[in-house]
Amino acid sequence: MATLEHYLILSAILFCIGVFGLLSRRNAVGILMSIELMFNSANINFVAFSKFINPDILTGQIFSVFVIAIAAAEAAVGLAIVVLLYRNFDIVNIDKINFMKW
Amino acid sequence: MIEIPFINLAVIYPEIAIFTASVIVLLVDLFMKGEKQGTLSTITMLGFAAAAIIASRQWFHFETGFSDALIADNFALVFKLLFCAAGVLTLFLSVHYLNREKIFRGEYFFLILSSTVGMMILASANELITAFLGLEVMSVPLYLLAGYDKKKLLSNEAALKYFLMGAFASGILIYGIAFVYGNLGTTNFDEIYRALQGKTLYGEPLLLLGLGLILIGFSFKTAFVPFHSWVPDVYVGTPTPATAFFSIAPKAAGFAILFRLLFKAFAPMMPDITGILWVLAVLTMFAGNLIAIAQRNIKRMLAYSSIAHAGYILIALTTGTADGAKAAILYLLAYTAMNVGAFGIVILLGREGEKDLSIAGYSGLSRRHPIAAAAMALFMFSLAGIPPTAGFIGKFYIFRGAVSAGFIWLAILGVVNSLISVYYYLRVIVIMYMKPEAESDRVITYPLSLMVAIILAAWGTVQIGIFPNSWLNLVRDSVSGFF
Amino acid sequence: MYMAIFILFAIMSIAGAIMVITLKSPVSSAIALIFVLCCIAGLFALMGALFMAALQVIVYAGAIMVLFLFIIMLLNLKDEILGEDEKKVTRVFGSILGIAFLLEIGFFVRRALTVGSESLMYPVPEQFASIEVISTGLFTKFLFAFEITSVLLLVAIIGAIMLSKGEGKTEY
Amino acid sequence: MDLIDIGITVGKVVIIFGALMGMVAYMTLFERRVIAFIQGRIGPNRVGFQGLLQPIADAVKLLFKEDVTPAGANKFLFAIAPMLSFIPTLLTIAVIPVAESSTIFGREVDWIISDINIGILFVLAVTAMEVYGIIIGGWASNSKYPLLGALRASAQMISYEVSLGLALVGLLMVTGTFSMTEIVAQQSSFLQWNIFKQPLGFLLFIIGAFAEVNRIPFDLPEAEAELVGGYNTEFSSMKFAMYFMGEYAAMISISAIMVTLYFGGWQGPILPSPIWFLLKVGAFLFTFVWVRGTLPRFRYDQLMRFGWLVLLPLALFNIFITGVIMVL
Amino acid sequence: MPDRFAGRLTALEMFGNYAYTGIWLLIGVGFVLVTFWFASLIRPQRPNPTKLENYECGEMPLSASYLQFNVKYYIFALIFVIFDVEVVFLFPWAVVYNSLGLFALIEMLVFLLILIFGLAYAWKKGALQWV
Repeated sequence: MATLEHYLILSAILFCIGVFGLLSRRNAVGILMSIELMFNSANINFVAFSKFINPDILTGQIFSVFVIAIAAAEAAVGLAIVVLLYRNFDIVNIDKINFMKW
Repeated sequence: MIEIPFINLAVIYPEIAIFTASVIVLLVDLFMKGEKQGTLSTITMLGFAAAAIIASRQWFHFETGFSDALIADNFALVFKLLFCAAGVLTLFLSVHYLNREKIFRGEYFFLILSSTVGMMILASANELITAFLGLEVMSVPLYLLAGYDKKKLLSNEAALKYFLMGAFASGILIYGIAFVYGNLGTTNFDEIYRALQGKTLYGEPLLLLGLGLILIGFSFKTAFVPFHSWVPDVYVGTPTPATAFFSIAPKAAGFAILFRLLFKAFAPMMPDITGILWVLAVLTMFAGNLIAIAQRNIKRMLAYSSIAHAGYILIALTTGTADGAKAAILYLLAYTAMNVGAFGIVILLGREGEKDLSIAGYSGLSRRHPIAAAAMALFMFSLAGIPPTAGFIGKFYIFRGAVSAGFIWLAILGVVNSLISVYYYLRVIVIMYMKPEAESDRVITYPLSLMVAIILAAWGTVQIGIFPNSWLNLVRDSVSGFF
Repeated sequence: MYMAIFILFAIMSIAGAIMVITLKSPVSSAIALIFVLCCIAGLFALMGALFMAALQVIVYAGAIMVLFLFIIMLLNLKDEILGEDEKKVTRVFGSILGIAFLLEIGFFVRRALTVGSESLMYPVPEQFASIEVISTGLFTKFLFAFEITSVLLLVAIIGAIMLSKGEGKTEY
Repeated sequence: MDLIDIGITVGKVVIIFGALMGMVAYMTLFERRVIAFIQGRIGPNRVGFQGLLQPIADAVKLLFKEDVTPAGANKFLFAIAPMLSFIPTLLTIAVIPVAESSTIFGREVDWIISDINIGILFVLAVTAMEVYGIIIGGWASNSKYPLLGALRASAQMISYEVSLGLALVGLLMVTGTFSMTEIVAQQSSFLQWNIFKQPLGFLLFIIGAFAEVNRIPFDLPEAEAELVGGYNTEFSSMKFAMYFMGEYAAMISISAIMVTLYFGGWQGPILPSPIWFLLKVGAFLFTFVWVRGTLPRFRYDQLMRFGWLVLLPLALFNIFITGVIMVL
Repeated sequence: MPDRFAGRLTALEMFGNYAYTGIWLLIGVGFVLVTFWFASLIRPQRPNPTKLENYECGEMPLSASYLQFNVKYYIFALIFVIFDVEVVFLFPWAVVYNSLGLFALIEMLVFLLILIFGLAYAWKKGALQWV
């Protein structure tokens, strides 16, 4: 039987991969996809918790509905910004932007 | 038949007012022909005014509603008033600037207003998911505001940077919320408080992880060191009035939710995380102040100074007492006034295309533009915390709160930081008053709206500095019912 | 059997996620992400959260990823050159974070072994899969969150159009 | 669960799958003959009696065709794209009850592959995935016309997917369940068909359905005159056949869905239930062909404007009206 | 007899109808793969450079095939995403509509009204015109 821990570990691994992708990808779309992975791992957590902790009220699932809505809004806005940068300045890779400047 | 919940719309009257204004702005912008800037800014102003009036009339009402997801206690209301003030001041800063840079669009007001809706929700959220949604409603317009100047590379980059950092922070935050939910089975602050009784943070690894991630998430949004790397570039790239807004309102909102989260929901855990907050506060102050010294660009300097000021407020957060919360609110009020003023002068002295932002360019300003120089000097004094200005009063109460709560070292480090900050704030004044005039074809006009903003800011700075009593009463009332 | 299906989905989603962050071609990586999202939907279904599974596929895999693919094609994103020195700092940072999270995973594994694998396995009530329960919560207890979502979506739609629209009337 | 059950299950799957494939095959012939009739031609009538063996001949021809993968195409994606177009369509069939449940070897057999209680959501989820077969196919070809065709097709499909979903919301308000079997059970008599409760909803749904399966008047993605062949220009042999089968299977499955949701499913007097089901589906398939023979093609800007500014508000209006009527 | 299958068939018992969906999916994939495999056995395979060229009405392809396309596509996809989210909120709403009644109607009217402003904005800004 898969238990809560299994789901949590899976989501943690996905979250790790997302964080790593965020730091290692160079184009903004790739980074955005990594962020989607992070959101998804949170979703797995919510659903798993709602199943294993309080299965009769399902708040966890409701939260993940909101998370998906937020992810949609963020993706829309983020991609609009990417389009903007590309149209005006032909930039998609973030290392063209100096991220670590102090 | 499902039972219909008790809603109590009164909790969100200010939000409704602001949101209605934003929708009207949107529709007027869409369907009105010809010159509409005046109309739009009037509507925006009315929206803020209406929200502020509603909020002030709810003082001591302690409304709750929407299944306890929202609460409109004085603490929330004072922040709502602060957002309205920040919004109005930003509006005054913007009108002239938008014309000068030729980037006026109706969406600007819409974004400011909808961002304010998010902040208000954040201030009165009593539940993690509502807070998260409020945070998103606040942040998404801010990303867009950062990229508002579409033709400018810096602005575009700022938007991307802000967005990526913000989305990353949201990801971390929601992951943390998931763990808190998983451990406690609830996200309501009151229920969290109840569920936490008899638990220790270090005995609950999931909770520790969740709270840690939530703190990291909010640290990104409020730009605590080491989660601040986005701040300088975003602040520089964003149109200046929006930068002023960024440095005040979202920060205040972030602190509002942090206070509610740490002082109310996670109050039983507060002793366990004081150490972390202590370190964050010290790092934030030192990094902000030390790096600010090296800056040559006034916007960049103000960006780092805003990080440092967040550090001072973190001291108040670390104390975990009512005095700390009061001092933080007072400081935020003072910071609103003086920072808007400083940015107002920056806009006043700037020229089309965001030129003339180097600090060295202000040399000899006192001779040609004595009023602007004097106002700038006032705001710099206040930011440095020199009496009798608002900044001094704010810092004084923060440090006093820290000392009385037993955080003597923290207070000392705070004072040390104030002294460091004096150096770079005073440098601006020295350059303005002592240095010979630079070769400059700078022509300054004094647009009415901008002057109103600066005068209001100066009034606030002086008022809080010299007559702090009424303000102290305000902040005392604002935490009543909170502790 | 349940465990076998779980492991199957888990391995597929992890492999897919690794592909998302390592594949050079953005289109391939987006398709890998679609695959991951579908696997996660499968996991939701496995947990009995059918509505979530459907939602995941409809919105995430079926709408958001279309947007991603459109953008990738619109911008004609080239293959990415990974593994250059320019992002060394972030790579190190990423590895540290990765290790930290792996430690966290190890912690969970240990806890999984000590707590015992059956202890958290409540019998799933009949209504777990029921959409009515979700709807009831969504439209009563979390009513405000639901309404504010529309504000968020409104802001997103307006902001995105504002940013991506050209300056002229017809220029797109 | 024993051998008989397994046998029944296998038999059910084989029958439904076989029937679907047969319908796909003969749908092509049916369409060609009907179109020919509408246009005053004869159509294929040489292979077998009245051309009845024509589909088989077509299949054999396609099997023997060389499979060309254009240079520069992404081989893997090029290979899976046709599958991605065909399999989602196939999946929708799984949740449609095709006949009354009957008793075989003393066991109750439901004539539905999987009777899940979120049938409608499942259909929508699978429909949402259909777009990828087209996008990926067009992109992987590494060629201009397919890419343009794919983008057009996907933009069109997503535009009408919203209206399709909203049309179903109206239906859901009336039925209150996502389960296909329950929806069929609710429409036990002619007057209880959902078409009478949701006339506007059905109209919206059928328009959306035409757009979803890229049929005339919404067949711009394949507009021969403008885009050569649309997204499947570069595909040949079985890959092309797979797209083709996908399109016809989509037509059949969407007809079956319409029958199930709005026209009482397999229910009907006197005749056995599978016959009723086939008759109703056949009527819809005929409509598809008939419309193709009659209507001209939309212009692309008209298509998009119609989708967003007419269908979407109408669908919202439908929900509003349904809501008001139900409250009253 | 049942014993031999007991271990193997628990999935069907456990997930009931959902397992059938999986089986149906496997059958579909299997069918496609078998067809492809069979076709690859009997069909000729004689590629040459001309044959492998992209189809461009018989002409030689002139430019790279990945042309830039209209931002319009993005805007439609964007509006689609937002309204798709709206649709998935409508589904659970529709299911409980009968038990919540007028209250649900008002809730959803507010929600839809807010989003319709977005649609109006898109329309007025010309984002929905395909020219």
